[in-house]
Amino acid sequence: MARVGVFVCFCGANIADFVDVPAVVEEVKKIREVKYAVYYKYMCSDPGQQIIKDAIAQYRLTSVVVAACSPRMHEKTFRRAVSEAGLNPYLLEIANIREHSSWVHQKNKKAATEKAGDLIRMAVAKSIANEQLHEISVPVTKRALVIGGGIAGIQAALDIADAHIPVVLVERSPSIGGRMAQLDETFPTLDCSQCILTPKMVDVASHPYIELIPYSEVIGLEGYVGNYKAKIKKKASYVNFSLCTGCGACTQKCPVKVPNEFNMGIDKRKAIYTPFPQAVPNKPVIDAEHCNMLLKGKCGICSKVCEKGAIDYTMKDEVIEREIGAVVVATGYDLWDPKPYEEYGVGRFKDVITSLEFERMVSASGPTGGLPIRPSDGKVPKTVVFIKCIGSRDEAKGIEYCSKICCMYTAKHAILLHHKVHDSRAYVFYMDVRAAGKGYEEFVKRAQVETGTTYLRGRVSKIYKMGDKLMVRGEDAQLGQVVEIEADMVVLATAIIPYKTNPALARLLGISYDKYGYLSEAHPKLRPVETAKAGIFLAGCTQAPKDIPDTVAQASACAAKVCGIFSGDALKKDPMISVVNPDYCSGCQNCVQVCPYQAITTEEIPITRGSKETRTVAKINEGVCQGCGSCAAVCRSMAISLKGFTDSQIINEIVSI
Amino acid sequence: METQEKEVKGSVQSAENPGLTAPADWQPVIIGILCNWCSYAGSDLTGTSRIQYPPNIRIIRVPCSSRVDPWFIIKSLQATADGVLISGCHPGDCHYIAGNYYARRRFLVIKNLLNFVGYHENRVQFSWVSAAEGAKFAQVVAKVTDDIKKLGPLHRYKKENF
Amino acid sequence: MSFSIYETDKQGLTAFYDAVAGKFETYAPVEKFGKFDYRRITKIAEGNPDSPIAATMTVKPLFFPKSSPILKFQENKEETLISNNIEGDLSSGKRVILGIRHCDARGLQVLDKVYSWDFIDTDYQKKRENTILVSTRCDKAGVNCFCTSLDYDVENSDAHDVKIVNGLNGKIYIKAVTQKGEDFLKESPVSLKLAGNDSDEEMKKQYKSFESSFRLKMNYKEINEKLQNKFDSPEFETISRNCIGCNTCAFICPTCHCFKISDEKIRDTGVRYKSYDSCNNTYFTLMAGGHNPRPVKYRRWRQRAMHKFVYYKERFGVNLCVGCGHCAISCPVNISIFEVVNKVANS
Amino acid sequence: MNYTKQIQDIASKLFTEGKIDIFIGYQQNSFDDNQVPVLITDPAEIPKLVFSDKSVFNLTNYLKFEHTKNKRVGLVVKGCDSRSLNLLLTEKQVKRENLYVIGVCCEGVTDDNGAKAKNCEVCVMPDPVVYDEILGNPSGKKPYRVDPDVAEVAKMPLVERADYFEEIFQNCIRCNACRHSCPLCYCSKCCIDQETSTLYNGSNTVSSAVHALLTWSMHLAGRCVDCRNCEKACPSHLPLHLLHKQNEKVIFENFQEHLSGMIADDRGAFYKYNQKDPDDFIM
Repeated sequence: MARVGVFVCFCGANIADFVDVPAVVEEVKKIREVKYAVYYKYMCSDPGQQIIKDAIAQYRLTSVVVAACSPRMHEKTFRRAVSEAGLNPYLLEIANIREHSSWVHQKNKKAATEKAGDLIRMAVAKSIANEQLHEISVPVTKRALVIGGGIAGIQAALDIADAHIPVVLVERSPSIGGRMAQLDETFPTLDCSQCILTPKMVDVASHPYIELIPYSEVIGLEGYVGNYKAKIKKKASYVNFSLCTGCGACTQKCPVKVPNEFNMGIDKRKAIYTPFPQAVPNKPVIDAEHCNMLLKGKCGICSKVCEKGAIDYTMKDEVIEREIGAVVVATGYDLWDPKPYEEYGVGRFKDVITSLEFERMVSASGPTGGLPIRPSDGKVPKTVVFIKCIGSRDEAKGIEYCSKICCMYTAKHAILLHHKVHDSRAYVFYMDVRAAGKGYEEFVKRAQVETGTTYLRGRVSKIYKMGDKLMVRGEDAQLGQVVEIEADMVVLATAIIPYKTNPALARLLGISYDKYGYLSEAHPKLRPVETAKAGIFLAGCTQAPKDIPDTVAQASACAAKVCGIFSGDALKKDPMISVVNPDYCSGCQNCVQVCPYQAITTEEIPITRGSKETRTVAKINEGVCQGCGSCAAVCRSMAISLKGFTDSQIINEIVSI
Repeated sequence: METQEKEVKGSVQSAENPGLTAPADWQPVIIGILCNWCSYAGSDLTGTSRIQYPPNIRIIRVPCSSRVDPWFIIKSLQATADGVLISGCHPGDCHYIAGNYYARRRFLVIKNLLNFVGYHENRVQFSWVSAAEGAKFAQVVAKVTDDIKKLGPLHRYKKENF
Repeated sequence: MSFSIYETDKQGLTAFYDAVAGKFETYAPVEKFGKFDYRRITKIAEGNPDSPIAATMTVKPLFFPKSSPILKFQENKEETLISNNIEGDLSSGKRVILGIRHCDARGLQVLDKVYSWDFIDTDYQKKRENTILVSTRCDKAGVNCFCTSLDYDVENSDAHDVKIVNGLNGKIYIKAVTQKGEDFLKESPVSLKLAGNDSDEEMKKQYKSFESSFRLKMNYKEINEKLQNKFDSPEFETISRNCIGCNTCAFICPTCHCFKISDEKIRDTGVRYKSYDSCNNTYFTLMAGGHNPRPVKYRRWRQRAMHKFVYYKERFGVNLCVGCGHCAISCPVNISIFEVVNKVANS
Repeated sequence: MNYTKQIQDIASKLFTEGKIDIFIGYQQNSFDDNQVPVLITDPAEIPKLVFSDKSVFNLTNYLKFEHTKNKRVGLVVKGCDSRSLNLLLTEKQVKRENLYVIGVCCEGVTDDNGAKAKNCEVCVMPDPVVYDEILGNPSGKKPYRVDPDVAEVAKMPLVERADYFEEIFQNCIRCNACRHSCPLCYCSKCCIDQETSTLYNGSNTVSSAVHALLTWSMHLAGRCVDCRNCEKACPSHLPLHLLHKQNEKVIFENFQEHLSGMIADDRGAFYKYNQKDPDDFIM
């Protein structure tokens, strides 16, 4: 028979002032299973815990009820105390008589006392049905997968690898570097983006703990935290990287010219190409969509010029598998297509360009050698109008959210313009200037004061052409006047959006995403890098728009989380998860349907012991189950029970009142 | 609470069995089943904020509203409860992604079924209370307690011979 | 010993019934959801003593209810207090049941054996002692009836206390069959007219006409003997195939008496119930430790048929089946115990 | 609706071709004009098979028993029966490849008294939704109608309704025939028979009947196909369909007109959700 000890806390005056604790103890002592009941000023204190430990030994208690504050507060403390006394920690139940009684019935001591008694009675009844549970230990494969080789992926990979944990870094394009490699200088310090990024890229390539798999995509992920198996598709590059020296002869001789996506299509690249000079790995790939040899079987020049014989036109896509323990998703962002802004002449006026195009122009390594030029006539623009919030904060045409970085990069662009073209004049149309961040407000001030950029609060209503000039008509809301600016060039600060492939990736990984396609974090405030699926973390703009420092910080946070998972040989998991009784399971698989974590699979078991015929029953994957109990509630034959909240425990509580 | 201390004359009639009454100062027993992550945390916040509510509710903690089997409601009503309150996370806020969406469907059906077989519709009530809504939790409990006090003691389909 | 016979007519009988219902705690078949079961009445118009057999539940629940509290307990710190007095359970006063059939009454007689063997069920005994059974002789057999083919004399059965026979001549005869019945009729609240000398003859005539209306007939002795060697008959398997295992037959059988014991507890008070159970239930024979001697349907069917026609007879000298046909009527797939035993015996 | 000849022919063809081990159909009752199920393993018994508007019982109920599990079975289904078959297939209780299904386009069956059965009055799908062979001409899906009995009971004032249902629960003897006759109650051990349940509701009292019947109807909510096997099996003649039809009504009206078993792989209303489900009943 159960032997329950009840320990009622005064919590100083918090409980004792509003609940007649000694009376409650006397009442509780009348319960048959209660072998010991006592009160103390602070149960959570060391002497308080000692009382519990002593009583467990002295009265051979089989379960313990602590009547004190919320279990969300001190359940762990008391579990530890119980466990130190040699009792299984899950034989502890907490009766929440502070938050649920003394603090909320301060004007009615009699009722509060009665209620405290009932709450303890319920906890005692529940504890009688408690079972010994043991922390689940899940073996861990100590290897991390980082999806995306932008700054987020690079940072996460380096941080994890520096902790001597192997990392598999998968990048979909031929080189890592991502969006940051396309930037000229970065706000608010105006240091050169490439200068700070490329050393990190080289580190990745040479790191003994990083396996870099470029030009590849993750196409499958099975398993659960600590025990994932990833399928990675290596796209055919038609260049044998182990032979290629990266001399560049092939790219020079290739006759096919294709718009260069790295430079936003401002110039051309070849069909065999490296995305940019500092690419890592610095090996070319053949663009199968444009290569004459692959399309028509004619040409083969690159193969002829390659001294190493590294060109292999017969190469096929290859699928490889890696066993990993955790995943960092860092797929970055895409740019919103400003086409809906027809009144700005997008697509009609060549000199209306996007901010990233401008960025490439002012980049020293860019297609124009660092000088902004008008795409229409190649002239250097003197008057440039920057328009912010293109797509951002625009429910009608674009998206509802703020893209967060546009205010800052537009200020940067104004400054860069001034640096490159000293006699230029910049105008910025804005809705708000959002410059929250270290040195950010000062940076915007610098753009306004040092470079004399005119900030106009208001929306541009129309852009039209007058001669070779662009007439920008807008409203200066502060003056309440319509202004019209004769501009040489207009730069649109387009919004950033998640990649279109994000939802597919999320489904593949088994995580959720929001209505825009950003991957969802487990909790917006307290778990911003975790996803709802254990062992999968988010870094950078795949989760929400953010700037480089935030991205790097989140990537390092991911690395810390991953290192945390890998800190032991096995993962410890809360044992309050579901369990199937195969005798009662009829194999209808409704639980499989409702499980939010795909934690339930099926297995075949013999119909009776030793029988050859089998039947299908549900099986719960301990590593994946989070213990929500959805399956237990839909299981009609009650074959599934949720440990810690079993039907008998809850029904015991119900009938004990 | 003030309402309790007010003296009410006469007696309370049971809504389902008008012949059966209870003394005017009768206090109902209400079972509250709360999800751990939102409503239980919300009820804790009610406590830490010292917001007062009627003392009739007895709270049971479950991990998620989707853990609530309609059984629990039926059994509560068979045993001592005069009413049941079930509370979970707001739709979309479920700690376990979508548990409360599944639960909501069952709740609607069981609520209607119980009413159909003769329980007053206010005997079983549901609410979404987030971890931040300590004040809302107090309001919900006050409303449920008030409703059930008006309904009087539950006699219909109670366990016999007790 | 011969008891008095009275004669009356339709109005007279109604008056008699009404008087009884007014004086005693009286039960009669009352219609509910298209079938009749025995309920408390105060006027005969509330019930129908001539209810068709096919739609009438048996009288068993009035002696052995579907669920009866047998004790109440209160757990204290050190001990469990048990009280046997459960309110409203035992009927202390005299009860009269009107409109039962002789098969029902025979069922009680068969049940008496098991209730007064080994353990004397005082609750049951008391109910039996306090009850006067007033039966109505059927005019015509039901399609599933075979009471006349069994091991008891339907015509001269003494299972009931008073029998009422609708004579073919239009007269209604009320005959006391036991001393209890004789006394009951003597104290009748309405005066009854003693029947003429032809009454015995008229009742015999009615019985002849009743007997000739049976669809089902068998030779009980032969069947009983044959069955004793048919434990391994493959016919049980074939028969049980159609059975959906619904337990209905056992629950409405006038002689099935298996029960289960269950406790219900709220807080520290509890009630122990004795409730119907059925051998057709898969888990009926499941033992602690997991062994189940009757895990498949045909074994449960074998138990049912053999218990009804062989085992009980061996032990108590009476056949457990009384031939009322209720099981066949209620069976959703119309399996008749009559067909089952015949098929098995002749296999 | 007399397909005796066709069904006998198909059954005999199936046995000759060795496609089935067992055939489930209807046979004439020996003493009245009603029909009962028959399970045939021997082709010689084929002449027993009949089919008419008296073929009432939902034969898919037999698919849960040991003697049909993992056997190749031929069976006859009407519209409602085929919906329960659909659910059994979705819930992986039978393998489609083991079945040969003769679907009958149902014109409505009759009850014991020869009148049109009450569930046929509110039938939404008289045509089979799963079949290998179809008999008769499909008449298409019918519009959903609220069961008139449910509407009538729902109109009663609360106390009257409670009294009415108390009478039902009072008359329940808890033989569990309703459960055993239901094709969708196939659990290896019903929750009602398990300890967590019997500890508090082991007796056959009114409250235990409430518990058993409400739990049962909740387990069938969004799954019940209204074949009314339960009602036919109930020895107390209880109007059990009231519970199921009430749930069906709530589900149909609130959850995107869900009707159980109409399409393959639809597990029922409780195993899916819509973010726009009614929320106004929740505070």
